Amino acid sequence: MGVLLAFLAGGVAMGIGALYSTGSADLPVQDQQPLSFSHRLHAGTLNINCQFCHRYATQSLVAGVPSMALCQTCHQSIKNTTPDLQKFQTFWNQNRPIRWVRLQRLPDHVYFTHEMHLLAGLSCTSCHGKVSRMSHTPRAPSYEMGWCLTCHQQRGASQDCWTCHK
Amino acid sequence: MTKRPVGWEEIPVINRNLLSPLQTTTWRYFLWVGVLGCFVAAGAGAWTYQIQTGIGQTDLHPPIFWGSYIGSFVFWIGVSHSGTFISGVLRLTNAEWRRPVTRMAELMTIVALIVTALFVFYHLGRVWRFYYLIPYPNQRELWPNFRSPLMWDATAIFTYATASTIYIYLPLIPDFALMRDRIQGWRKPIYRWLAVGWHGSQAQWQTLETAIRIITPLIVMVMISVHSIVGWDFGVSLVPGWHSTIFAPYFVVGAVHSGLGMAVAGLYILRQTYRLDGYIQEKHFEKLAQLLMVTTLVLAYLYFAEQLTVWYGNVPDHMAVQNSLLTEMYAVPFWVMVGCIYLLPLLTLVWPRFRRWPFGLMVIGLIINVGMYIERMLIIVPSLGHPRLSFQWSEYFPSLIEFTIMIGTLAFALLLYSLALKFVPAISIWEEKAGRIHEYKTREE
Amino acid sequence: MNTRPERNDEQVVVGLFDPTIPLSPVLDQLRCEGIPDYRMTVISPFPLGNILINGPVRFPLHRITIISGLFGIGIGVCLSAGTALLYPLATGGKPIVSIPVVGIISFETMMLMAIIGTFMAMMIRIGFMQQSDLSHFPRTVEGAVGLSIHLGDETAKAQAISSLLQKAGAADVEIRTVGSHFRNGGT
Amino acid sequence: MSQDNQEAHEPSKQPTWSYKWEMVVDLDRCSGCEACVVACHAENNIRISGEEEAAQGRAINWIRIERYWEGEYPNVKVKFLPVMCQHCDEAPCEPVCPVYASYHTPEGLNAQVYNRCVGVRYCGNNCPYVARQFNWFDPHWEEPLAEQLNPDVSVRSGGVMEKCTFCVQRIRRGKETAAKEGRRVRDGDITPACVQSCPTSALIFGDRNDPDSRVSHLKKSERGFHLLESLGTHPSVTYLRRLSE
Repeated sequence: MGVLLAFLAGGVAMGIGALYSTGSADLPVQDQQPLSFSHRLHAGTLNINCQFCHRYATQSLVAGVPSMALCQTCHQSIKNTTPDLQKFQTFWNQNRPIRWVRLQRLPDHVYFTHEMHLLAGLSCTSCHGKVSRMSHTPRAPSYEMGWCLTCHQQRGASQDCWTCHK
Repeated sequence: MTKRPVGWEEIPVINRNLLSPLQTTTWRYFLWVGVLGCFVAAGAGAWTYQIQTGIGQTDLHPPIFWGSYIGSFVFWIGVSHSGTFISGVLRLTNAEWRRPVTRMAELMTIVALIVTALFVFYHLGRVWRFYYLIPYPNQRELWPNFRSPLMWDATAIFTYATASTIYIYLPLIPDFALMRDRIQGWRKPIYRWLAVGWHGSQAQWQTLETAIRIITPLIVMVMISVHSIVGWDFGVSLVPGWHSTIFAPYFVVGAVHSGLGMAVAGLYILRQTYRLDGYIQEKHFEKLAQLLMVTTLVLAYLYFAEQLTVWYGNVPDHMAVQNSLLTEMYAVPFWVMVGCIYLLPLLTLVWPRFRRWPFGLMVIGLIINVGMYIERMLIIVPSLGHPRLSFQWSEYFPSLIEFTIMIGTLAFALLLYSLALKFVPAISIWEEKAGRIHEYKTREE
Repeated sequence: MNTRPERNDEQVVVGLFDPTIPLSPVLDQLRCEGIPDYRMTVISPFPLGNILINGPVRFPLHRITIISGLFGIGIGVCLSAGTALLYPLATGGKPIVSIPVVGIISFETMMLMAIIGTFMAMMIRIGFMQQSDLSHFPRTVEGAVGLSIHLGDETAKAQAISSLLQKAGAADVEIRTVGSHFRNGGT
Repeated sequence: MSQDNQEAHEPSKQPTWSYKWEMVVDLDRCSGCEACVVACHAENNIRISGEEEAAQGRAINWIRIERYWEGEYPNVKVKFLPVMCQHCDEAPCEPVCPVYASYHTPEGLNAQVYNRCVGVRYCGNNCPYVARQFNWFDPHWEEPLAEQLNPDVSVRSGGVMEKCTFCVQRIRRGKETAAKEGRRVRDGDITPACVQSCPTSALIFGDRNDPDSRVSHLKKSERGFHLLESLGTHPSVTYLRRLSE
């Protein structure tokens, strides 16, 4: 009797939990980019500097996603051999933006500036990993507070809460 | 009414009488539990609604950031002092008459502490982040701030809850062993587990009694510290009307006052429900009434001392609070409170005949608790409502959601208590037996 | 200390007494018969008050209380002072390690640990004293005081002891053989 | 790849300056126009409470103009008193927070970390200035108002305490600009929204550690006083008494 009740309660709890979590979890499907852009090709094989595309990193909070015009500087002289490149051309021709899925996210209550971190001498790979070896950029592991703190402690940066929280 | 037998032959009778509530359940009990369940469900619904929509479902607003939940928190932790005081202090002083009273009061302690903890959660603005208050190593590398009186409170209440659970469990072990032998069905394995192989050998009795003897003074100290700290939650702040050195002792005595009131009321109700007249006698009520008289006088003395100091000092910030109590906004609840917790008990309990009238004492016990509930609110609201910058003066009355949650929680407390009575005997069986034999032997000599 | 019998067919004499009968003379007689204290167990439904049998060595429970209390102080200091030092954040002019706070928190953790320590020690102790199921007489529940004597190797004494108990006023005397079938409550 | 090779791991060589932010409120200049209140709301993503909640006393204002009336009509005199968080050096609100959501920054600011706050609201009780405000419900902005939220300030969820930060986002930006140029923040570089919008310049903000800053000079004025000075909270806001009295 007791066991039965426990199972029943557990089942109800699981059901409610499953219903509740629907839509809130990050599923791999949601990380599907409209185009399969390869960092390995661009940053690795072609050895393009990160800041060639993410040009605002040294001057602002965000690193920025390159505009399609920037892509076009190279891609206008590259033949559309692969389906993805053709898709890219279609976007460009139709004057539509590519809706990239944002994979690197910080919560709203965190103040982070790329500018100050680059100024302090950090490189992109310190936080983003070796993207030059990733053909598919994965969702960034959550940048947890302890992870930030460890680096701040090691490098003698400020550990005041209001440095990073707003 | 059970006839009270004499001598050791009465032991089987004691077993039968005190175990019968656990073995037989009437339809009235189910009805009672059902009704309580409805109230609890209403309270739970109200709380869920409050969590989903926001703590704004209360009537709180600046500068009154604390209200009925904290008031109830203080009240319930006061009620929890019934058990510890009665069984701790009386065990410490070896008062023989405590025997039939201790278990009921200790159960009250546990239930009240659970309810107390609930009110902390009702109160939190973001209750889903409650784990920020728990000290554990985490990746954020942040710990709670132990400089905050609220953390003292959390530590003290955790200690108190753990200690009280142990303290009620210790004298229950022999009773669990008894129930393991006497009660069949699904409860038997639980009792077997809880009785930890108790068989009543002298060595076991010796160990148990030593443990009780050691823990009793410790838990009395914990009890005093817990309510002192609750008092300091207010006392250490800057708020006019709170910032007072008298708060710690005042809160401790106040807690014992309402705890005793609740114990008297509970005792009467249990005695009537389970026909325990043979065990809970008029002399027990009389002793409790005497204790109540003492707490009434001490509390009145402390309260007078506090109010006199404020009045004579005549500091405007503090006078604003006192005036609002004595003559202005909160005068009605204030004078009702004075009547409930000081005047009425004083006027009635001075009569020796009244002190032997269980029903009257129950009424007084309940009135004291109503008064103490009001008193807890009156400590919080008028003080917060009169901050030093008079532009911000404000008033407060609990909202419907708050009332629903408070009533639901009261029902929850009663429900827990009623359920517990089906699991543990309301009177400590072995202590009752020991008391009878002690009485028998002393009579022989 | 623990008298759980090694062999399966050990004999035990059990006497059930009216609790008003003083047991110490009976125990003295048994001692004269050459039964050592550790073979005797007195079982009662409530504490008898005076210690009848020089059974197990006195248990220094208070020492455990003190030690665990001191340990609790350590925890309290670690929590209130240690965690504040780990990530020092200034608040309202209060020092990072504030002595009254350390005092209050240490007091609470001291009490917590002292009580838990005492409780655990007591539980372990009671658990260890769980002898053979034989020493469990449901009839003590009805108010009788039980006296059981484990005979060990001296099985021959069984009759003598049983009559001794009867003469001393036992309401009921029983000679039991310890076996596995006594496991559940011994009836 | 070019970036990998240039990994630099020596600690940053930025020199650090110590600041102590202070504000001066010249009561003689305050006309009670409440422009500061509006500016503060816009800058700091303060929740819109609405009529009903305002009537309940729940309208959130990080800065408010308290009005005190003197005399009987028609001989009435009104006094305005702008009150915001006083950023006390010995703030009563800070030590009572059980989770360090409220603490003191090295620059003398009284900080509130919203994401740490669990909403026990003790800080609100213990603030003698009633400067702390609480989010009783989740915030909501009608479209397209949500588009004008300041990205540098987090939007506080329900159940969180909040209060004036001296526009810490502006302070932070000012410090970053100065750090990039390798210099100290100059007086006037940073202006909180209220200071910026005050038409009569009744509010002045600056760094007290800079002896030449305007606040350092004004603080020495014989008109200067602190609100509820007797409580010993050592506020960072100095009021200048009205001249007409």
